[in-house]
Amino acid sequence: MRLGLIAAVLLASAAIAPAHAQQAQGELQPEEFGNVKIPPDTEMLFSVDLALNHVVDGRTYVLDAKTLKPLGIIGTSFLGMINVPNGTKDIYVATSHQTRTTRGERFDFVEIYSGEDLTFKEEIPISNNRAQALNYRALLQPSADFKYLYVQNATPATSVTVVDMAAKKQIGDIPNPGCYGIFPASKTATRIATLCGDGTLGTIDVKADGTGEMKASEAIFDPDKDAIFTSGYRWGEHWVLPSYAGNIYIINVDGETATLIDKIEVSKGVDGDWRPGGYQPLAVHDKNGVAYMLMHSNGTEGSHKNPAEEIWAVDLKEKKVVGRSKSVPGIALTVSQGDSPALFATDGLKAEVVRYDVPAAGKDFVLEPSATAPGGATPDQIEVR
Amino acid sequence: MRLGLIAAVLLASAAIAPAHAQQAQGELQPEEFGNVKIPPDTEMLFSVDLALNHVVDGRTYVLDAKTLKPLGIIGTSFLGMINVPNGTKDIYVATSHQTRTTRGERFDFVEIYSGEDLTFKEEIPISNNRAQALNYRALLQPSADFKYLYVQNATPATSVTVVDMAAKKQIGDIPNPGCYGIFPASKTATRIATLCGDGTLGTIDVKADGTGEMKASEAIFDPDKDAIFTSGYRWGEHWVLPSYAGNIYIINVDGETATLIDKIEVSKGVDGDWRPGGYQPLAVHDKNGVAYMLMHSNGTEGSHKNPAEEIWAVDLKEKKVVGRSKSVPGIALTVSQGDSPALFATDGLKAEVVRYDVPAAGKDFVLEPSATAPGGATPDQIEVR
Amino acid sequence: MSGLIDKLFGAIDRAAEKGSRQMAHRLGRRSFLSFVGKAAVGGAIMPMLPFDRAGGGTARAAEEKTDQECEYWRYCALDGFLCTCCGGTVNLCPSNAQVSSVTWVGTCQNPADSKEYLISYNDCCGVASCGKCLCNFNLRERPGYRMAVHNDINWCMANTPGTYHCTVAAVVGLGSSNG
Amino acid sequence: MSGLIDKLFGAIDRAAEKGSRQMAHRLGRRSFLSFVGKAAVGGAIMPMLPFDRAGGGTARAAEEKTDQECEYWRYCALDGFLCTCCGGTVNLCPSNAQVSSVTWVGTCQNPADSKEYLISYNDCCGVASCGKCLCNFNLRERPGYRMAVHNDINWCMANTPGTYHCTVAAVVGLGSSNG
Repeated sequence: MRLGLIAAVLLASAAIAPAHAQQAQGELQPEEFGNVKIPPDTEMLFSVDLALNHVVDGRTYVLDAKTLKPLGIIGTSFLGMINVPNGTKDIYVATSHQTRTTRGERFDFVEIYSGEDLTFKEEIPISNNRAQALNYRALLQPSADFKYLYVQNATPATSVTVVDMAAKKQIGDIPNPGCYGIFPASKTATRIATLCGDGTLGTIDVKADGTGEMKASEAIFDPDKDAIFTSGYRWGEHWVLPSYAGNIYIINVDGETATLIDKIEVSKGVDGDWRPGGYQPLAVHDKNGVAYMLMHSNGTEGSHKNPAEEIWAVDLKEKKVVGRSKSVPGIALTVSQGDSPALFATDGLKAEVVRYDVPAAGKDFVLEPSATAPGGATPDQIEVR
Repeated sequence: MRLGLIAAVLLASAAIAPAHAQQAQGELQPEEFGNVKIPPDTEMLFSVDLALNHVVDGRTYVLDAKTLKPLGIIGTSFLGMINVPNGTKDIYVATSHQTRTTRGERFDFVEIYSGEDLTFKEEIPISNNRAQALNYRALLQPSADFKYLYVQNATPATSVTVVDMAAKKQIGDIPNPGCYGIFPASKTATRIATLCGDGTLGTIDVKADGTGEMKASEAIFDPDKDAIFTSGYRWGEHWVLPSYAGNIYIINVDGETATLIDKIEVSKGVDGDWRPGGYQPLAVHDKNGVAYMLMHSNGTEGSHKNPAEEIWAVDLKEKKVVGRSKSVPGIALTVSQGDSPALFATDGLKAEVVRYDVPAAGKDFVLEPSATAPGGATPDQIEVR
Repeated sequence: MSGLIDKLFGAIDRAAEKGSRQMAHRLGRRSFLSFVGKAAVGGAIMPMLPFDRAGGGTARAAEEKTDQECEYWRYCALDGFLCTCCGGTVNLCPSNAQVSSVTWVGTCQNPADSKEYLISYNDCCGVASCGKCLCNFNLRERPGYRMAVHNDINWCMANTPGTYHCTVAAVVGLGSSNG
Repeated sequence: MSGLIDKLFGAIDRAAEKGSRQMAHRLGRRSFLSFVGKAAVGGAIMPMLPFDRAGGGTARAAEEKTDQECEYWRYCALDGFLCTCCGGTVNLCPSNAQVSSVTWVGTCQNPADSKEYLISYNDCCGVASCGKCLCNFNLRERPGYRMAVHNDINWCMANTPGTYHCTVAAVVGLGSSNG
């Protein structure tokens, strides 16, 4: 009788005659509801959208990296950071929630999402002092072995939250005064470096009790004349970091203090005052040892967030520019790590993501988009895995 | 010394020489920070934006009704309802917040904002079953004396939450099965009517213990052939409600059951199959007894949300159309209640709000925009006070 | 019949039973999100109206339309973001969004066989709004007092979390219309 | 001097003292929200670049610009929504938004007298993002290791609630630049 009642009410509302409905059952099977299954090992592109006009509702659009067709969305909320490291299938997010959406009390968390089906897995509460910032990789970094997650804080006093991912809890909050950004060592899970306002890098060894002291390196850069972008890329044991004036700093952070391995003067001797620009101006293909950079011409003081006109390929061993190609007005760049790498750029004007297949070795470095897709409202970071 | 240190660090960062700064103090006064004060009795326009692409971050844009210059924003969050009644300076919101912004646990509240400076005043927790819907006035209504606030619920079972605004708490949750929308009586604070799917209206008298029974009226309309929009307008003791087929129903809800006072066949005898459309197709100038309606031609089954091509003026006492004018593609309409009323329409294509000064009596009913302004991303309700 | 309806609407009963009231009319179902535009990509509303085709809001579906277009025949009473543009399919949610436990229905004519089909519109829930392929057709749509055919409400209402993400449209039977 | 600086930055000390650490560099201040576009109205980004004028990102301000335009001289290191488009003024927040207790600074040249002025950029806080008049100039802007001149972070960070709403730009002194 319950069903009879339900059916009657439904039919009264929707104007379906019972006879027809019964007929339907004989003739066709109702379609199933459920979820799409993402094929295992799908290479994914992540377009991170801070959604500035709705800043509490940031999100990351996940796309099939080959076709740029949508796979799903991960909510990254209020100026949340995301990191999609190789070596795990997890996706790390550090973000803030307020009890009344745009007001109320603030609660910060590290959140873990599945890289297989994009579902929420778990959350770990952290102290409410993380840097609520535009999306920069260096503000959320795992240790090389994924045992620790490091979160850059700013109140505006700066410090680094240390999360023990096995214990599922925050174990420390270590000051990195005058410094910003996290660059984990490649070998020691408890060692991180950070860029400092006096031109040094600080190195912190996290002790078992979650404390640590920062040890300064020699002066490595000039923050007034050649500031280093906090958005860099790990290359083997080194970090590769572009600078405002058009140089690439290769820095080793595995020692007790950081050391400058190399400084490549990319723009030197090139006409047009070319400089890197955007929010994530550099990506490195690890095996090939090539850095790709978003470059704009007529660079001046203050132009360091200008979108790209060209993408340059820089051989990090040969220390020279090996290719220049026109580019969409990119503000963020990444590269896939396979044998046939592709570059992915965020077009800051159209808020689109663009895929460029990297020409094979020996061929001209000419980039043509092989696919484009919407990247969100105000995307400022791009990752591929 | 503290100040000395602060200054030194500031100056090092910002490259300000102390001499200059001292000079500055002599030469100019630093500007004050603080808040704009909205002049008292500013007539305000409210453009309610559900912000569909960021549905947890809905908001209401508040504008100066004369100039349409912005005054501020009130966050209305996840499909929140807003009501800006005359007779109080408060602004009522009923909305939902989730503990993790787009996920987590849901908490519903009635929130009160100041109509003078738009600040948050207080919140009252309510049960988590309110209708999370597009913005319809009938889903949040105060009693005529502001002692009670009524919130339409849908789980999808429908009921009405009763909030005692003096006691600052929910006192009841009264089923209105098969019915939807709240139309308070003009004289009895504890009496509300609701539109029902069988073509009747139900009347509920809220008892002191927060319970109530619904009494059905005679059949008043045909939901299949001439469904009544739930968005109506109070006109003295009556509610004025447009219908899909182009009629205006004038209904009195002050009695123990609702009664049909009048039915004006607005579209009858007019070529072009004109029908009302949009989310808030009707507004009434109380004193003049004129209803204004958003009308589109070639109306068919399913066209009831189509934007307007014209705005029609209907004299509710004479029961006839007294004016027709071209209109922006309006999907929501309201009217100010002064001696020189203005109409305000939401342009559904441009997501703009438009002000039309109503021509004086005796003049041709020709509407020309006197001001326009952005109305949000996906605005669907408009109010003036 | 009972098997079909049971399957279709079993979930809504379970959802309603969680609440304090249980009424016959709790069957009401439908996804909200009526809005004018039919396309919103990357935060920018591109205003294209449902009525900018012959036939007004009646969604006289063209056979050649794909399921990523508002005019696809099944969408004659759909109001929301097409899941086909969000990582889902016409009847499956994206991998991380939960299918709504309650739903609204429509009756749409398939131009391929000219038959009317009963369509269940389920919202996919618990993920930030998709923001792509916003569609709004309202054939036989009615206000909330006919909840089963009302589409201006969040049909993720009975899910936890209940954030609206996108909408699927599944054929669940043959129907006949009196609209 | 001490009066000025005290007034300007007293709040930040109080804010920092709430925390567990207190360092000289806590002075850092600046509103986040760097983005490419300079205008976003009603949800639609209209991409106009800061560099589509002669002078690139140096914000060579034109004297005739109003304070509702990105190129207005005071905005040479402002990254965010202009409060002048949100119900505020060039130095006052909208009536219901709280001025940030911490702030970043810039040094901008006023074309009227060709002098360089020290500008305090304060965010207005606690209200949903305004979404109008998005501007992004970066003269002498530096990454977060120079926090006082960093503009890619929420300078409502020390307010409760800390939602970013819009940004004001107040003249607080004369300055000189070495950029």
